[in-house]
Order: sequence, then structure tokens, then C-alpha cells
Amino acid sequence: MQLESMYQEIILDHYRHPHHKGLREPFASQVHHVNPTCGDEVTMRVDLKGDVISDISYESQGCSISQASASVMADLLIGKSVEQAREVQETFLRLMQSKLDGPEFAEEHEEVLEDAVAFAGVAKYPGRVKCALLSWMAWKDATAQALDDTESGVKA
Amino acid sequence: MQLESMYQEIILDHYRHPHHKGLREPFASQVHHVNPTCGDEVTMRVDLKGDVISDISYESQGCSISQASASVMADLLIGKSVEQAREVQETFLRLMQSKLDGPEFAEEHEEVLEDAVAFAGVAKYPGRVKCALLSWMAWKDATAQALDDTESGVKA
Amino acid sequence: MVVNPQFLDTDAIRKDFPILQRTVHGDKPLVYLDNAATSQSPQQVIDTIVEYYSLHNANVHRGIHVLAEEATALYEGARDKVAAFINAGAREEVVFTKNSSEALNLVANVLGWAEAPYGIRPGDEIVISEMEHHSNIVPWQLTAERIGAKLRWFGITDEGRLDLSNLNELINERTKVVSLVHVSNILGTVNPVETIVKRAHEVGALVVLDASQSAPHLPLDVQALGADFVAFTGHKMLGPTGVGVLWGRRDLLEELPPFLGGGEMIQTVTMEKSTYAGLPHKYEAGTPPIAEVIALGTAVDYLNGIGMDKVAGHEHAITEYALGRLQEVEGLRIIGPATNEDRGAAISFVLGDIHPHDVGQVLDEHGIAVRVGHHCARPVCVRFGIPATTRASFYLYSTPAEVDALVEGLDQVKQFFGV
Amino acid sequence: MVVNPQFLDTDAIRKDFPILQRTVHGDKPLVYLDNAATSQSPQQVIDTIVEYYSLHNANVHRGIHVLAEEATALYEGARDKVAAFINAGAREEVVFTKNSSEALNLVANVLGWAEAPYGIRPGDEIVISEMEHHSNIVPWQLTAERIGAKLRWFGITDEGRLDLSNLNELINERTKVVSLVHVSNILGTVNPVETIVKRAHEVGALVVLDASQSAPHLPLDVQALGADFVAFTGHKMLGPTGVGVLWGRRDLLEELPPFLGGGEMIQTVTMEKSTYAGLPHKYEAGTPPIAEVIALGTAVDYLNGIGMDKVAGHEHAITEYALGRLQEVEGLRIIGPATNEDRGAAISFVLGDIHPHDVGQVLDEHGIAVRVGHHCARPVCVRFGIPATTRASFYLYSTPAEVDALVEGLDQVKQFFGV
Ligand SMILES: Cc1ncc(COP(=O)(O)O)c(C=O)c1O
Ligand SMILES: Cc1ncc(COP(=O)(O)O)c(C=O)c1O
Repeated sequence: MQLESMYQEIILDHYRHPHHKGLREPFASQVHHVNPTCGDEVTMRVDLKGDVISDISYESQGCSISQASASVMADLLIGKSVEQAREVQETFLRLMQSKLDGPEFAEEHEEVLEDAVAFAGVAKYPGRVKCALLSWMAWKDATAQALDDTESGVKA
Repeated sequence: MQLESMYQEIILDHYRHPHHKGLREPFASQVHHVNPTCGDEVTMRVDLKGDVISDISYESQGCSISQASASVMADLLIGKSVEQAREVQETFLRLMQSKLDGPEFAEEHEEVLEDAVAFAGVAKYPGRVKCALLSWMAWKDATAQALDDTESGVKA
Repeated sequence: MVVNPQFLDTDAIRKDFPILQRTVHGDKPLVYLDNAATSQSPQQVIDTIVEYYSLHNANVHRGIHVLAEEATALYEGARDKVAAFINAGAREEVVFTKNSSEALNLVANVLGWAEAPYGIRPGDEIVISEMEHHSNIVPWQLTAERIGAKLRWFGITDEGRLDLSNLNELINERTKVVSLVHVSNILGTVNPVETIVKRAHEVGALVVLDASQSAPHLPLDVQALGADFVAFTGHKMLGPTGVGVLWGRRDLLEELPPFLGGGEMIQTVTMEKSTYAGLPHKYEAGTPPIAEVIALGTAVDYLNGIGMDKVAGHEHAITEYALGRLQEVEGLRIIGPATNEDRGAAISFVLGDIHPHDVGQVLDEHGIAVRVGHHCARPVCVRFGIPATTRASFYLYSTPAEVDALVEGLDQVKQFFGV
Repeated sequence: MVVNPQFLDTDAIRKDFPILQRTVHGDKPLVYLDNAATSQSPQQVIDTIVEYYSLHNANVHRGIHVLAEEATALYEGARDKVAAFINAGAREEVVFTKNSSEALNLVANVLGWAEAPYGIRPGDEIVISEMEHHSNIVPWQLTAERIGAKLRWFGITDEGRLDLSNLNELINERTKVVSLVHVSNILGTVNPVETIVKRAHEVGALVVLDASQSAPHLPLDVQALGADFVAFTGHKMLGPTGVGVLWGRRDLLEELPPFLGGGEMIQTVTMEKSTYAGLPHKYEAGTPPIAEVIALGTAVDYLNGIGMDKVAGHEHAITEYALGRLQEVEGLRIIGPATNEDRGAAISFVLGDIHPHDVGQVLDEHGIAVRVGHHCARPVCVRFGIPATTRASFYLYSTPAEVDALVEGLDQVKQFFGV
């Protein structure tokens, strides 16, 4: 059954038991993103210590793909430097744009993507790519805001 | 050749040598009609003596069908009572709406239509029906105006 | 509306629809339950398009060569068919647009531009409902905003019916136009047009009916309905994409200003000023969707061949069956009327906590095509506090076996997500 | 524009066009010289439509079932093809409309509604020309009238060229927009876009190009042209009816307000207020002409297969031949450029005193399809003091033998009417 290529066990696990869900303090910035097509929503908080992502927490509503994606992302990025995290984010974005070549791309970039390789099968479902990307885009946005605030000396 | 069914010799004759063309005095009313599709135009004058159509004259620009139609109409209607003329006009209108049955309709109504039976072949060319009707519609309009003016005692 | 619930001979009907023979995901037969989004076309409609381009294609009107006359006769012949299909008072009242949305925008714009008494003025009220398709919300928001008019709306009851409790307050002396969906594409509700028309006309307001989900599914008599404008769309009634219909009362259409300007819609043009053609051409600027209109005529022939009363009867029967079977599915909640009175054949539901996207994805894997999301009626989702629904929608070729397949599919969905 | 006049292998090409095999009036082979009104479609385009409805038909976007994903991929794939065909800077700049006329009305309306600096205000000037198609006159008259702006226009020289003598006065600081036909459908004139764009942008005016008669016939590079908007229509470029294209500069389209409101063009809708989707969807309200867009993609493939430079070369060669042969016909007067420089393949003429309707009728009887009338460009007829013209217009499948047939047909016309 093809479906398993999208709904990897690891995705379903994260969906059923999401990590880092629930908003936490402290945080440097918070954003709210919506996927207009299906109404999925996420509120995303990011905290920084120097240039390290010290925390990510979120509240969200949506399909298994968008839920699991937020959970896997938080696992992956917490503790990474902003630069490393950005590389992961960009690689994940490219994975989602790889269409039928998802599995090969994931294999090639497994070191960077770690558990996020589980989403390789989503890339071939154009209708679901936006679900997988929702929290990553929110994280990118929140991190950019947190850095802006830090640079301009504002404390959140 | 089918074309002769539309371009009867009598039509071509009237087209080459139109009768009653050129505006004349006296007249009870004058109207100007245009066929927007092709730009054909006619200025039509009608004079009445009591309820008799004493004169019809016109200036016009257009295709052979519209030119011949004006000429044949003037020949037919001058000297007729308004009532008789209207019957001819209405019969001609029905002829133009008869589509493929033009020839049969014309034969049935030959007594009323006289020379206008020559237009029977036009009815099956929907693109040309408006050409044939232009001057008849102008006449109808001009006559209605002339009668209105007479009734309200206005002298043209 | 009295309908006689009785199944059609779908074995015979389905043979006419090539796409229904198709399999998906390898060898799964297609179970197409997305008819409210778009319907499929029978071979007859496809053949009409082929024949048009292979034999008769020409621009319509004005031409005097054979092809132009043939194309014009076919095009205007299709107008006669559509006019008869909805029992229009005159063929000139049938205007071809590109879809329902254009038809609704047309009305919203020209009422914005019109002189008194029809023109919408600052402070005037426009009434719609919370169950409108976005195509019957946004045009009125745009017009209201441009003019400074006020947009108001009917609410929805918990059962998914139009909330008429404030009818007389909502439609009042300030109301210029009421624009309402006939059958909701998300809830399936059939709205009480008569009640609305009566009240609207009492206060001198015009009524626009969005019949996108009714024209394909039940006998539509625009004269009996009493609305002033009715909009629907070809691709939901076995016809092609690219064509919609606006029916309007002749006296209104004659008096209102034009919408789009251009070829075909003029009487005479000078650089300084133009005058406009008579109906229906006044509202058909530019080369119309010729092949599409002609093919819509064939779709109408096909529907007439079955009989619209029979189509409605079939859908009533299948909806009855589907409502019953779906309500046996544990954890399934129907959004919209759960009973079959005044109800169309679109059924929205949520399944426990499983997001509709996940429901739709698993169903698709089994060959079952449903739609998930807000169905261009987001305010309905907001009203019911849900992000989206899964919607199954039926048509004349839908079968009880397809309902069974859906119900089995939903069991698979639950298994898959372990609930 | 440098073109290499060279005939294509029309024997091979014509085999692809089923309608060109047809006879009329009994056994007369069809000589189709009405390509400026609409072109014919090759079998490939027809097959695309059949395949779409037989295998892939579904509403696009949002759907996650197989058919919806296939239809969406085909639809958006066609957008890529069209974007490449006109060398658009980005695929989002390609908006699908129902025809050229809608595309031009879209621009005329949103510029009327826009905020500063693009919005047209009372007293602002709009510049068009006397050789515009009605679809590029009436929308601007309507906008000018609604706003109280002033409509001005270029005249035409006796040779049928744009009269540029007052260019700098006509396009001035008050000019908000210049909307011009690229190639005239009645005169055949190719207009000097570069000169107009340069002057318009000098004074900060936007430029709209009506490319209805150029996109089908010559290589079109919207970036090189430098205009801000370009409109064209599918049915004149081997494609189906019911689809047109508006290309617009991305920054402009992003900033301008929406045109039609409805499904697909929104980001989020509440009853109070809506926000709009990004490009290109913002301008594609409702179900788009899906099959038509996909088939237009196939038409583009077909044209690319031949090569647009080769198409232009063929038409240049056939126009050269036709101009020569027609000018041998006694009493024939060409309306428009009588030489082949900067000239498209539509040739208008009058034949002595014989009314074009009569000319067209006799030609039709010989199987020759030309158009007669004012060709939706009445001001041109007024300018030249004639009621109408007869127009022969060629395309990639036209042959010198068809020109010969036309010339012989004109002799028959003269014989028939005894001149
Ligand atoms: C120059 C020109 N502009 C605009 C149009 C209008 O195109 P459409 O009728 O497809 O809207 C045409 C064709 O009729 C044309 O030749
Ligand atoms: C109730 C309703 N109104 C309007 C529309 C819009 O129709 P179209 O997309 O064909 O313009 C639809 C379908 O999408 C609909 O279901």
C-alpha cells in the first residue's frame, strides 16, 4: 500500500504523541501561521540563548502531517545553532519540493535531515506539501523575529 | 448554383437600377435606420394622403439585398392604403422568418407579396435577413410617426 | 419540493461516462464522490466538442460564411435549450458567462453601477447568508466596500438550516438586494426560496439565487421560483468547464448598465461614445465560450433524457441511504441536516479527531474521491467550530455500492489512525 | 521585427486539422481565410480535450484525490507552457481569463479601482487609438465615464499606420495608461510598441498591449516588449474557445486590487472581510476554464513544434503573395498598409462599389470563408469613409493556392454583379 510511504510509522507516532506541544516560557518570539486551504493553524514560540535555539514550543491544529512535522522539527532543532537549524530547514524545504525524487533526496541528505527523512513520501503528494511545511515556515519566521529583536536590544 | 436562390434576377435588377431612390418632397415623416452589424444605413421618407401611402422615397447605402429591398418595397407600397401596406410588411417579415420554408411561404402568399416573393431565398441566410428587413422596418417606423403627427394635427 | 425517491438504472448510465471506467492507484475502481466540486461528462458531451472543432468551428454572429452560420445556429440553439431547461420566460434572459462566479460578480457590479431604483447606494443594505460559497460572499463585500453599503447575513441553525428568526428585521426597507444560495454546497441544505423572495419583494429588494448546486440536481423553474437573477455553472451539470449561466428578468437586464465592454456587446461604437446591443448580447462581451455553450446544450439534452425529476428522485434515494449508513459509523458527525427533508446530495462530516485531510488521503488510496477542506464556505466551518469537513457528494450516476465503499473506507481510515 | 519569408510545409500541417478536410456547399473544399476571427484547432488540441474529460476531469487546487491532483498538475503545467511561450519573468504573471476582452476589462476595472499611484482619477487621461478593436475601446470608455477621466486616441494615417505626429502631446503628464493594439485585426498594421512604451514610461503611464493578433502569429517576448500588461486569446492561436490570457508585471498585479471575487482567489474569508490569494490565483475567481487552459497548452506545444519564427515567416511570405495578387484585381482597394513592412496577415479591402456583404456571400458560395463588416473596429471604417470591408486573414496552414482561389473568387464576384 502506497499510503505507508507518506504515513511512515514515525509520522503516526509523532502525530499520536507530539513532542514539545503546549506553549512554554520563556520565549523570544511568537508567531501565528495559517494554511488557508485547509484551515490548519500553528502558534509557534522560539527561544534563543546566544545563537543557540534553546527552546521551541507550539500549539497547533491540523492534520497528521502538519502535527507530526511540528513535533519532529522541535525535536530536531532544539539545541542546534541558528545556522545549523537553518540548514536543516532549507534542506527540508528542498525535500518537500523534490516531488517523486523524495526518497533519493532524503537518503542523500539523511545526515542533515535525521528523523525528518520520514517525510520523503509526502513530497509526491502536492496537496500535502503545505501541511508538512506549515510549522517550518512558522519557525523560520519566529526565529527571524527573535534575532531582529535581539539585535535591536529588545527583550521579549 | 445555390446563390441564384438569394440573388434572383429581379433583386439584381432593382439593385442596379433602384426605383424611387433619392429624397423627395413633400413628406409627412423621415427616419434614419442603421444595421449595426454591417453599417448599412437608410434615410426613409413617407408621405400620406388620407390613409393612402402617397409617396415613399429614400437615400441608402448598403448591400444588394438591402438596396433591392428598399426599391421593391417602394414600388409595392406606394398607392396602397396604410392597412394594405401593413399587411404586406407583416407578411414580408414572416417570409424573412420562414428559414428554409421561404419558397413555400412565398408561393402561398404571392398575392400579397407580389414582387417581394423574390426575397424568399434570403430567408435561409440568417446573416442576410437583417439586410432585407432594414428598409421595411424604417418604413414601418416612418409611417407610424406620420400617422401620429396627422392625428395630433401636426403638419410636417 | 416533492421528490419520488427511486434509484435510476445506474448500470446503463455509467456506461456513458468514460471516466467512471477508470481505475486509480493501480487497480482500484474510481469511486467518484466529489460531484459538488465538479461533475463528470458523458460521451455525448465529449463528442459534441469533438464534432464542433472538427466540423463547425467559427466565430459566432456577424459571419456570413457556412462555418460562421453553423456555429451561430449551434450556439444560439444551445441558448434555447438552456432557456427551456430552466423555464425562462424568454431566450434573451439567458446570458452565458464563464462560470457561476462571473455571473454573481456581474450582478454585484452592475447593481453597484446602476441608476435608481436598482443602484446600491451608501447606507443601503445587502443581505447574504453565512452558508454562502465564497463566490457569493466576496463579490458583495467588494461592492459594499466600494460603495459604502452595509453587508448583512442570515445565520445558520445548529441543524444546518438558514436561521429565519430575524427575517423581517434582516430584510427591511434599506435592503437593496438579497443574494442567497439555493442549495448549500457544504451543508446540503435546500433553502426556502419562496419565503425569502416574498419578504424581499415586499420591501422592494431584488433576489439573486446561487443555483450552482440546484440547477444540476433538481427541476428548476426560474419563473416559479420568483427570484430576479439565477446563477449556475456548466461543469457541475455534466457540461464542460468554462461556461456558466446568468438568468435575469428581462426588464431588469434591459435597464441595468453593461458589465464587460467589447466586441459583440455593442450596437454602435464611436471613439466618443458607444451604445449597447440588446439582450442577451449586451452581457456577452468578446468571443463567447462557443464550444462550451454548445456542449452545455448537449448536457442539458442528456439530463432531459433522464428527466430532472428522476435525477432528483435518484439523489434523494441515495442521500437517504448515505445518511443512514454514515450515521452508523462510530464517531462520525454530520455537519448539516442529518435528515433528508429539503436536502441535496452533498453530505459533510467530521470523523472523530481525524483531520479531514487524513480522512481524504486514506479514502483516496482506496480509490474513493471525496473533497476535504472548507469547500469555499469557510464561514460555515467557523460557525461549527471545525477547521474543515470531509464531503461526499452524489449525482445521477452514484450508486448505493459507492456509499458502501465510502463507509468501508471510513473504517479503514479509523483503523489506519488507530481510533 | 526581422522575419524570414519562407513557406511552411502546409501539406503536412493541414493533415493535422480535421476541419480543413471538410467541404462546404456540396463538394467545395473549404478555403478558410477567417483566421483573424478565430483559428482552427489541430487534432492534438482536440485529443487533449477528449483525454481530459475521459481520464482526468476534476476541479483544480485544494483536492487531494488522484483526479484533482492530475487536473491541477495539467492545469498548472499549461501555465508554465504559456509563461515560457511569451517569455514571462515568472509563471505567476500569467492569469487565465475567458478571452482577450475579459483580460482588457480586468485591467480597465482594476486601474479604475486602484489606489495611488496607479488608480485613474477624475481628469486623468487614458490613451487608445482609432484602430482598436471594440474590446479595447469600450472598457476604457466605461472606466473613463465612471471616473470622469478623459479618453484620448491616436489617429490613423492614410496608409493605415498609427499617426505618431502628436505622440508627445497625446501621451503627457496627465496620461495614466496607454492601451494599444499590437497588430490591428482590421488593417493588419504592426504598431511600433517600443516608441509608445518609451514615451509612456517617460511620463509614468502604464502600457497595456492588446496582443490578440500578435501572440498567435509571431514570437512574443513580453519582457522585451516592455509593456506592463499584455492580453491575448486562446481561440485565435489554435486553442479552444473560452480561454484568454492576461500577462502582467508581477509587482503591479501584486499591488492592484482584485477584479472578480469568489472561490480560489481568496486567502481567508470571514463574513466581515476577506484577504486575497497570491498571484496568479488572486485574479482567477471561481472554477477556471480547466480543459480549455490545458488544451491551450497543447496549442502552444504545437506552435512551438513548428517554431513561431517559422510561423511568422510563412505568414510574411503568404501576405507578400496575397498583397501582390490582390492588387492585380481591378477595382480592389486595400484598406491598411499595401506593403508588407510591419504587417500582419490580415488584409482588408473594398471591391469597387460592391458591398462587402455581397462579396462575402459570393465567395462563400465558392467555399471561401472571409469576414465582412467592421470587424469590431468600426472607427476604422468611419476613418476611411467606408461602411465595411472584406477581410482575408491567413495562418500557418494557409497556402498560395488559397490566395489564388480568393482572387478567382473575386473575379466571380465581379462577374456576378456585372462590374
Ligand atoms: C485586436 C483584437 N483585440 C481583441 C479581440 C477580442 O478577442 P476575444 O473576442 O477573444 O475577447 C480581438 C478578436 O476578436 C482582436 O482581434
Ligand atoms: C454554491 C456554489 N456557488 C458558487 C460556486 C462557484 O461556481 P464556479 O466555480 O463554477 O464559478 C460553487 C461551486 O464551486 C458552488 O457550489
